[in-house]
Amino acid sequence: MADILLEARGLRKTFGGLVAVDDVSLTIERGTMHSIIGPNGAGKTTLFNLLTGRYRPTSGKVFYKGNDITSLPVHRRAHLGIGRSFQITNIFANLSVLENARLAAQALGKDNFRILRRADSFDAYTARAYEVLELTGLRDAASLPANVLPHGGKRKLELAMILASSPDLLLLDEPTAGMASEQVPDLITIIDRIRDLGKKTIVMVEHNMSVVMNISTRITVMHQGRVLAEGDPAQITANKTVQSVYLGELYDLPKGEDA
Amino acid sequence: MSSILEVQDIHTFIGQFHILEGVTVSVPQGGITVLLGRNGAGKTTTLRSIMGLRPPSSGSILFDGKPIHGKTTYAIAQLGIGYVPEHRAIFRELTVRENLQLAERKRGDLARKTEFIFDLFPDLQRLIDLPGGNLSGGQQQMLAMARALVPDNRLLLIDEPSEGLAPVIIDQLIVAIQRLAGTVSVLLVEQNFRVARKLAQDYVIIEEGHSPMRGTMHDLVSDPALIQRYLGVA
Amino acid sequence: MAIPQASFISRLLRDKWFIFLLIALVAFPFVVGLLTDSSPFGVARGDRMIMRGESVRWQAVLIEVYILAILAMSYNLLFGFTGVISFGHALFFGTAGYVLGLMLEYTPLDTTLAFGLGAVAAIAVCALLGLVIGLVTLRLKGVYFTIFTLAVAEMFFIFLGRWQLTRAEDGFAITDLPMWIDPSQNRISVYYIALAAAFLTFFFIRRLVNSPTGAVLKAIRENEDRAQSMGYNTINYKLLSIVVAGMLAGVAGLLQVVLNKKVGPEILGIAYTVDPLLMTIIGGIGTFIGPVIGASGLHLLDVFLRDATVRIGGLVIDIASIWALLLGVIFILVVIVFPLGIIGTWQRWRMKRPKRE
Amino acid sequence: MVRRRASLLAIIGIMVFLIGVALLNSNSAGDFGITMLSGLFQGMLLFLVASGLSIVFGLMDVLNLAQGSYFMLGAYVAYDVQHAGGVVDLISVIPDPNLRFVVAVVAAVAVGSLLGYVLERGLLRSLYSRPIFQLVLTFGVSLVALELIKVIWTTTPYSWTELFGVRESFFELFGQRFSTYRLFVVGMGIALIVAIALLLQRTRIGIIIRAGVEDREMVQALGINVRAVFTLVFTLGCGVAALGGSIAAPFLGASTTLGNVFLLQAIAVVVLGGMGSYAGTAVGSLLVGIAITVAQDTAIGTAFTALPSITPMLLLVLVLLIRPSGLFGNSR
Repeated sequence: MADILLEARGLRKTFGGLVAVDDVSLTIERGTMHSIIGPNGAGKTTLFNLLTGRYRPTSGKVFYKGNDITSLPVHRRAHLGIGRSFQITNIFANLSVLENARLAAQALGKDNFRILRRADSFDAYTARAYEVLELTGLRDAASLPANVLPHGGKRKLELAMILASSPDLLLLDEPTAGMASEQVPDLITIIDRIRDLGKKTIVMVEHNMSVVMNISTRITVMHQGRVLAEGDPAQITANKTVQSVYLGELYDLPKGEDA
Repeated sequence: MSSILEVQDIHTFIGQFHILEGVTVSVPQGGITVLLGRNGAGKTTTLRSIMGLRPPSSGSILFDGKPIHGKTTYAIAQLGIGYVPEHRAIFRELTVRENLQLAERKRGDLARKTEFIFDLFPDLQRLIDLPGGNLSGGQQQMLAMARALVPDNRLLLIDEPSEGLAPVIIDQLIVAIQRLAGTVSVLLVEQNFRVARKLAQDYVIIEEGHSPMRGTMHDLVSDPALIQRYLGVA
Repeated sequence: MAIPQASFISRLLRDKWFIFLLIALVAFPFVVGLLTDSSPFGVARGDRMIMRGESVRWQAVLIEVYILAILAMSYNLLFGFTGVISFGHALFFGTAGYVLGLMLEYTPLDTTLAFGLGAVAAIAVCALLGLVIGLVTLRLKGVYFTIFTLAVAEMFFIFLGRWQLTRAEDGFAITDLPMWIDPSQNRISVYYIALAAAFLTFFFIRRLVNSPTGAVLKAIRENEDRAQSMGYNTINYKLLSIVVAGMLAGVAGLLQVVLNKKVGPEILGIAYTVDPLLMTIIGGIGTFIGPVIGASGLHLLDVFLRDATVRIGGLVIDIASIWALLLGVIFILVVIVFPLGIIGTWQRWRMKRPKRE
Repeated sequence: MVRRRASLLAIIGIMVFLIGVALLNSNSAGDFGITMLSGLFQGMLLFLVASGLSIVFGLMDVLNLAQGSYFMLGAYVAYDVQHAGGVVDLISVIPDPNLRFVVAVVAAVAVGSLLGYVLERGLLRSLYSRPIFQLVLTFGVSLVALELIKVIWTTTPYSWTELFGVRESFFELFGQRFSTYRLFVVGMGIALIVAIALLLQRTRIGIIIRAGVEDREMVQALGINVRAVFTLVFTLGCGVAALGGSIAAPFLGASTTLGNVFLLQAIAVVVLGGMGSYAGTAVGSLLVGIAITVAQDTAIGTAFTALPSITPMLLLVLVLLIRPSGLFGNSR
């Protein structure tokens, strides 16, 4: 069997009367670029939050490297090597770009309670921060306050911050959300680079189909809280059910059916 | 045909993000116009801008020929615009009846409309004294629609009514909205193309804060290349 | 990495204006003494000293400024750098004072020993209080935390105001202070101790905030959820911030009790929460020097206006009698129209101007 | 549901404990009766401050730290109107003390409501985008209010000397003399609990308030001017607090410490009841009121007068340890 890094078994999550995620099982193999897609309200973000630990599932379990992590809090998962990005840009707005990245770099180190040394004298973290800023093309912006970055820059900073802690598994929540289309290829390149560089495993929720089709090695399609289909990009593109979920009966049209 | 709603080149910021960079939409009297486009394109923001929840920084919004941009949300609603937001925004602690009562703009609105509403959404009758939070997703959507019908609204802004609903329920909703056609005008946001196609006569495509394409639904349906370009899977 | 300890001194020296300020403040008692022809040590009468003359009077004023500055800086560590609003800061200030006072007046120990033990015990108690409050309130968010601190502080205030052992609301005078730190005998040494404490607090807080830990504190202020998802157990950092701020407020409380030679429930009163809050807001939340400016400004204003009167037509208003009212009004005005404070507004203004290289 | 049960058990547990202590301390049924009635009295006064605090917080997310000041203000205004030699002197105009008391209460409510309106419209409104500063602002307002009261009425506490009908009448319970006025206050409190509950459950304003607690934006989108409702609720909350102060004045007099004491106790009530929960506030008021009275009557309480004052905080700490969001709070 393939090397499974993350596994979800029978995940279910309800909010009040609403079933957001209904009996979802999912395996993520090491080294894959696995996208989760589906129309709005399909339960992607909820599933994502279950994987990252922000929500506890109503039932079901999550395994990471074979260990049950269902009830581990968010910060403990980070220590196991799971990094996540947010759909809404979620950076420390009033800190500098460098400080944002360095916070991420030092997070898993042992120096967080060294209260009497200047943070910038810890060369290893600073170097790591510059490294990830370099990788994401933000090196020149290092000294700016993060909130003056353009939107695309903030999304890149998000990526840099996840990278800085060298996670094995990256969970990206709509990395291109709200980005202008001309910036998207840039971001794809960065994501590609990240994967090649560190043999990382990436799980991504994304709406931009060109991004998904371009870089995914595996795709899971969700619909109404359940997994509708899974496969590589070619299989998914060819899948009629998936098409109808996304576009309704559009592809039936040439056959003359009408409402 | 005259338009009940004319949105002209509005620009809207959220914080420092320029979300709408010139959106133009019109809804003909008694017609249904659908906003199509990918997630994050600015469809919901367009509705919220019209409603005054995210006031546009420039551009104009005319309702019945009179400008409504710059007015407060409640004043806009009182002109006869009903809003059915994404995720329904049902008051979970209030009963179905109270949810409907809240929407009254004049005393007696609800009494006058009860029959009409129950006829449209028969389920609600049975649920009338249940807290909104106990309703299923589909029932909540019905309630959200019903709430917008309690006062005599002439325009409904409906955001993603089919989201997260089972096909059977969606069909019920389609029937309900179709029955409203003629008496009220609708500006709809819908990702489900099947639903959009069944309901709307006109479409506007929203992409990255712009509205690059508009036309009749009939023309859109006969142009797969266009669909592919703006809405396609790959 | 075998660097950087040398950098402390070099960095210090880089802040030239700070060095000037320090020198000016060190020289202050003597300068005032020269200008007003009074001795900075007071007047000798037999083998006792009488604290008379302009120099010693102004020393007392500045000691109070240093105390309030320490209190405000410690408050700012919580409020400005960690984003935690406490309405119970007086708790630490007053408790430290009480511990020292009780140690000096109610134990049979030798005075110097009692003072030393008392000071250490006071700071330890503050740390412990911070720890306990922090642990109890870990699960409380935002406004719940604020209220909890207010409730606990008020509880101590009421308690010590009624406790017969501490002479209830009258409090008790400290009669037995070591000679070298007795402000009625040796005020200048108290002056230098307070000055040193204020400067050390400033550098300590700046160091802490600029350290890796400080970066996490600021991260919590900006976005606690995000800090957690990066792997920080944010609770520990908030706890640290509460404990450190509490201990520093305790230092201020010790100095206050030494200066006034009196312990009473008023040092636990709401005023010692309001003052640092106000000073921080006026000076600039989340800036290093803001609280210091707020503290000096407000206290000096208080001193200058204390005896002033204002005539409006036939109405003569004695400023002292409405000082608290005035403060309250300033408070409200600042909150509404000037929320960034003096330093914050200045920084914002400077940032908006084009940078010159 | 499990959580509800835990809360119910906590409430019953605390009540049983308090009643047990009260019984142990009583020499007779009359003693016990008086303790309980005093507790009810205290609880009702607390409710009058806490109800406004709680509803305003639920609807507007504003914790009004000036709420205690309105209580204090109510006490001062009522005292002033009733007695000779104050800011207004009504003795010659309305010689009947009973009627004057009614006027005093009405005046207190009017002044409280008016100043509540001024605070919301004039100051708070500009801060809705900066929630932290709202807290800080109301705190500042409470300081100014205190100082203004000192300027107008000096710092000397007043004790109520003018007597009127109910204030002077007593009744007997198991051989103990009992003030009818306390019973009157308890009655007022219960009437208000019911009235506010009816307002919330049965009226359109009530529906708007409950809906506004959940989702203000949607309420607006339905065509309702939420800001106006905020103003109304805030004004009412301040008016009710002033009412509390005015009817407490014949017992407590008027003093500059009233505001803080009642604010802190009310905050304890609101937090331990669960912020924004009306039922929680009502139950919390009763629990805290009775706890304070029981603490006063115990041997430690008599010997050590700080105990009753500390009791609300102790109870608060206890409840928060069991239920971090209070008895009826939703742990969102």
